[in-house]
Amino acid sequence: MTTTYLEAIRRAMLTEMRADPSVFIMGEDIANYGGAFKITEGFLEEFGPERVVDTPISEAAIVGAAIGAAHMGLKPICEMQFIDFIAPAFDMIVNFAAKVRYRTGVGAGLVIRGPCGGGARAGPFHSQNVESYFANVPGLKMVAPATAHDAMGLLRSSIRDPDPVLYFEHKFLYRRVKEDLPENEDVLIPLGKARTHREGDALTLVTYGAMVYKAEEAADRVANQDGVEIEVLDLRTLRPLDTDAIVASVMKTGRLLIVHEAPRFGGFAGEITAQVCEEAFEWLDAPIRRVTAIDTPVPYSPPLEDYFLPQTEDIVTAARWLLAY
Amino acid sequence: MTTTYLEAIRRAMLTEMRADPSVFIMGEDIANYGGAFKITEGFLEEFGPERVVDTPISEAAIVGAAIGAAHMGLKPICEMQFIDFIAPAFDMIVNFAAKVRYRTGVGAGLVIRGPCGGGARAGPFHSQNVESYFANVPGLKMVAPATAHDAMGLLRSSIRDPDPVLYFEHKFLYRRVKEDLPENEDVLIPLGKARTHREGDALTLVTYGAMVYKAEEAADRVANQDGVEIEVLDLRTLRPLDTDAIVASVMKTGRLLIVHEAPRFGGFAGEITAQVCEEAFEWLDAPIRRVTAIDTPVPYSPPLEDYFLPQTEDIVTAARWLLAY
Amino acid sequence: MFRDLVRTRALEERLENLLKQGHVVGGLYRSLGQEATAVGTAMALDDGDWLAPSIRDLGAVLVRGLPPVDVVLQYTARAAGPCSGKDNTNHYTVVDLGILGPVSPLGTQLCVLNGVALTFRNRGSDRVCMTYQGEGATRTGASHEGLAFASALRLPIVVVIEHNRWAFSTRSEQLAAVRDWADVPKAYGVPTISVDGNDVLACREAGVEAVSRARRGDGPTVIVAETYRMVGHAQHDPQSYMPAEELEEWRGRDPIARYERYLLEQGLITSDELLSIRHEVDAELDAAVDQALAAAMPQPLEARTRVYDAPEPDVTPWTRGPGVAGPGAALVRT
Amino acid sequence: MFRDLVRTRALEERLENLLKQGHVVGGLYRSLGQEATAVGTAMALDDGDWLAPSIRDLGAVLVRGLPPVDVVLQYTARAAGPCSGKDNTNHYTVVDLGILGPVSPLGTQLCVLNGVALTFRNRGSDRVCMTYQGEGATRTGASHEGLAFASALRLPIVVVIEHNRWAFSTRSEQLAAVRDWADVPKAYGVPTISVDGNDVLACREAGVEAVSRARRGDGPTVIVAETYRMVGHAQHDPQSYMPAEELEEWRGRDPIARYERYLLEQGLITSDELLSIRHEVDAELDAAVDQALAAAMPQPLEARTRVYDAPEPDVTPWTRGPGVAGPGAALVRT
Ligand SMILES: Cc1ncc(C[n+]2csc(CCOP(=O)(O)OP(=O)(O)O)c2C)c(N)n1
Ligand SMILES: Cc1ncc(C[n+]2csc(CCOP(=O)(O)OP(=O)(O)O)c2C)c(N)n1
Ligand SMILES: [Mg+2]
Ligand SMILES: [Mg+2]
Repeated sequence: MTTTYLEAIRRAMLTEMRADPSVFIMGEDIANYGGAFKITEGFLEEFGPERVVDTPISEAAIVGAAIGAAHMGLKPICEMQFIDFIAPAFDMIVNFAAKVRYRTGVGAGLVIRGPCGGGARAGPFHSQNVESYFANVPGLKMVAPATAHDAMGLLRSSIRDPDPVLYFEHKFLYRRVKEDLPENEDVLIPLGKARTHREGDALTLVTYGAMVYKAEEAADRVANQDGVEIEVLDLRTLRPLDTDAIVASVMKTGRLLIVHEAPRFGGFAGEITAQVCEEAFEWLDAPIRRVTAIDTPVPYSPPLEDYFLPQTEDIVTAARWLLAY
Repeated sequence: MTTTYLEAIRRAMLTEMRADPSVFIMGEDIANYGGAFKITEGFLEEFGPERVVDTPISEAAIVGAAIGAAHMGLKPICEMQFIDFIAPAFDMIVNFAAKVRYRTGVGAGLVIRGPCGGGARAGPFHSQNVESYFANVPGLKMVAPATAHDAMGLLRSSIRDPDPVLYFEHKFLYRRVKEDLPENEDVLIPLGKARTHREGDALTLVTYGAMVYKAEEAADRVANQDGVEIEVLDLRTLRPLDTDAIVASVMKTGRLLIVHEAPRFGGFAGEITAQVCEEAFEWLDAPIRRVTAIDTPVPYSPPLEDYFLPQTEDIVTAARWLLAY
Repeated sequence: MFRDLVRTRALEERLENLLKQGHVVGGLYRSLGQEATAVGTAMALDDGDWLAPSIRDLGAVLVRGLPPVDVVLQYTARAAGPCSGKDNTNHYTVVDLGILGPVSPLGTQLCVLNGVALTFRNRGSDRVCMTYQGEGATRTGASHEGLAFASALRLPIVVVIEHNRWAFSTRSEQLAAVRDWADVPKAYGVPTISVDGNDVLACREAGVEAVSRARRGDGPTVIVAETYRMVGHAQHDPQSYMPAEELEEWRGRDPIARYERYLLEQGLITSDELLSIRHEVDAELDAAVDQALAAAMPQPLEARTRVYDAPEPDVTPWTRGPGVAGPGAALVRT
Repeated sequence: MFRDLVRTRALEERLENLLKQGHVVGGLYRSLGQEATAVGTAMALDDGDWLAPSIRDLGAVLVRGLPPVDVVLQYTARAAGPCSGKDNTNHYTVVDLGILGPVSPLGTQLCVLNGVALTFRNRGSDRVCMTYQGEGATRTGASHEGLAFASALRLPIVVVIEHNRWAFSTRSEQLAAVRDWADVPKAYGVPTISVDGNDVLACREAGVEAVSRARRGDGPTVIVAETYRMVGHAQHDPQSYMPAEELEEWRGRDPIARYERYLLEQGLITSDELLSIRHEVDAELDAAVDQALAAAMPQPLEARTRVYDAPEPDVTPWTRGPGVAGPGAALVRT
């Protein structure tokens, strides 16, 4: 069955909610309306208002209620209308959800999910990638799928996970990514495992989210034009990070390029670089490089947003620089 | 005049408030009471309730009011009673203060300052280092002084800065650091410049905040016992980062150790590592290493907190490993 | 005032067309049916006062003097727009006109406007501030902190709650146990004025009363304007959840038709004069649209400017195409 | 109830001594003078109900059955304490007793308790939740979102606002224009009960009324308890800002002395019985202190456990002493 990325997210929630009555979802405009992106359309009818809860505009209250419900054994999913609106819940996530198991022994297995990312001409507040705001917060897990298959399998695992998971779905992929996903296939992908999106031996390109496709495009172009194969590793889970997979690939290729859509300074590439330096320094035949957005908010006007976002051409340039090193 | 780190912060504000009537301060319990750490004691009497403003317990409202006042040409200082309480203002800082100049052309020159850091047996919510929560947010500057001299000079520059500055004062240093600071000396230190705390040629140790003292202790021990000189670079400003100074030192020593008090994963060391990899890879004679807190919240009980925090012994071990590499 | 009501609606109609034609690329949130609230209350302000519009307050911004061409330049993401193409919808701050733009996260704008009001108070000025919030936005933590802060510090500020029955798809009754929104300000010791938000004269009157209080130094006032959102939340919203009878009922209370009737009945204006206002507005707005569409988009490199108050943008190597080589290119040890 | 009042005060006195002796290493926030609010209201709860104490609600926690020794273990940072030494003060969550601990950032606890109440509601249980907030904490965004959420969803929850006149050094009148704190819940369409917070019987009565509403499914209630903080904010606060006359006045309303008088006057108890209760409490608490001080501090390596629900803690090389070598040590290319 041809399934979009969006439909995969929807099906993951349907599957888990049908299988486990303790799974429920809260958010703004998710019940009556079916969500700003219509991901939960029909959920209210199937599961009733107790399990599909329209809330006031209050992200901290939503996440807070999820923590309490998780303490009681429920499995809450919180929808942020846009992931940018996770910011008003920052304190609740960082200081309550992330720390509560460590402090008290009582965990908070919950999922916070919402549309992230640019390319939709949606301006500074509907386009952000927020993973780095939470990267230094022990107690959280973070997921950023690129394919429909992964979106489904990782969301199901996230819902089952006993700890708080931030699940970033890239809105640019919602309807653009289409895959054949068997209707009844039990897709369940463990958190913390990267995926080799494209095999290669000349250079390791580590990325995640929507950038996987630009990386692939760049790798194909380099393969066609230069006859050299780039390995594209899709992290899928940002925390726990699959350091083993990254290190193994770098040991094979000797070169590392990291690509992410968030701005450069303080971005997630830093942590990857640090870990590779620690664990595979001797295998590096060239400096580790990163291609990222520039260090600004996400601008609105198309020429500006296009300049802001990393483009295939940038990746090709960086890859060639590394290959020639 | 012997001046503590705390007194230096106080004097910086006094100097700026006396010189410039547009400087004012807002916070909880700062006027009548003089602040939880008594940094603003006497300010109300000297400057009056218009410029020393006790507020309700509402960090978002405090930072918000500072943005508006900055738009009007005032120079606000916001005190967070503990820097941990910056979290409820996260949205206001990241989405309003940091982005407003870029979006609208109207800047928000303001300072948010408060006590950070561990070692005071204050538990998970009065001990955090929050710099990494903000590291991926273009538009912000971040300052973390280690000495009384720097605390004074950097705070004065932060107050004068036309952009939002997060100023992290380490509570462990408040009364422990004492320096001779001339009463009338015009200490004014530009943001964005690191300081060589201790010269050396065998290894570059990059750090900031309270860790400067543990780094120094470790360097002294290695010098005494191994006869090798470690260069300790105190970043002082985290953003803009003084990449030039770091790179210059690494080009001299060929080895880099980064030490910070925040947890390891997603910590600030990542960005430093990435920049050094990009700019001085060929000069590295050993992997870049980091000594940090462990990946947990800050625990309360003394044996736990001592284990959590990076200790001099850890730094010595890591330095020796690098030196022997 | 009639002219501003007409300008508001007509300008939004043009923006809607531009959206359909692909010239407006972000979202568009209309104030159809509730124009009187913004226009009427904003009339109460004087020179030097500040106004912080919410998403449905184009009318207030026009009253404050923002030229329609700036609005079109903004929505069409042009370099010459008030945000230079860097932000969308009504997110502009224009210091000369005393306009403080919102950000998307609801509620925070009030907190920021408090700082403007605080500056007035500290400088001994009698200028005042006015802002708008949907009833949905009042549920945010930031809105609460903002109103409590304004009340505690007795700031010269007027908050207009636009109770238009919907927060996106969510009915206000469904998601707040408050029956009368005029009760909300009681939690802050702030006086309330309830007003028919579709009666532009009543809105102006409420505005004048609230603004005078603030100007006298008597602190904040909340105006609760009862109105109705006559379209979906945004242009992409099919609004199927909105009951047809309710829409029909409120159509009968259309604020522009109503004020037009009043003006004619009172003999304050003739049909000819009304018509010529409409023609003038059309001409003004057509010209604005033409001018905006002829204006240039920003240059890509402009994306890098204005993050900090710095003369030169940061160089961000390795993110841009072939022209830019990383400094590392030169950093091979020799 | 008398016993719980006495236990609360006596236990806090012991904690104060332990602080002076250096056994309690973090902060200590006393409820001196306001013990009746927590003790009285908590009496209204039944088995299976949940309670979320604020910093000055030791009394409520003791009523719910937390053994005093656990309190001392917690404050002295022992491994056997309810937080295993990982957090301080009253930050413990004890599922078996239905106690949901706070975190330091004020206001958020109410939002979390909403989730417990939501679970009760969804499971068709008639269990209820009760929580406490200082009047200062009600100014936070989280508190507002929490109460609005509880009201919108009609959750079975009781919020006790402890109006003790101070938020740290800040007088409640100084920093909120609200005159009567009973007005606050009006913003949420939530009924209020005002009560003399130093009258333990009145507090219990208010608690019973509010709890019954919640149990019936009629949604949240706010109890505003008027009381007074008889000491500084924390043990490190010299409290010089507190007017002596006001303290004197409130000393006359001491809730324990008052209830003791009542019991004696009504002939409900004899002085001898009162004395023997005090002796029993002393014995209980002395034993608790001894037991706690004899207990072990946590092992350093325990710092690494329990971040996630994982059998093994993450290894964090290069942060710990000589014993632990980084994996990089082995990673030299051969
Ligand atoms: C903090 C936050 N959460 C969610 C949103 C998404 N959102 C935008 S407008 C809106 C509804 C606003 O309703 P209301 O405040 O009543 O204003 P109206 O649209 O009716 O004018 C929502 C949920 C947001 N902008 N900010
Ligand atoms: C968000 C936040 N900001 C600041 C603080 C610091 N703080 C701790 S207690 C307190 C005063 C609380 O007053 P109130 O809520 O009235 O409770 P009381 O101490 O009177 O019981 C403050 C400001 C905090 N804990 N959380
Ligand atoms: Mg509305
Ligand atoms: Mg209080």
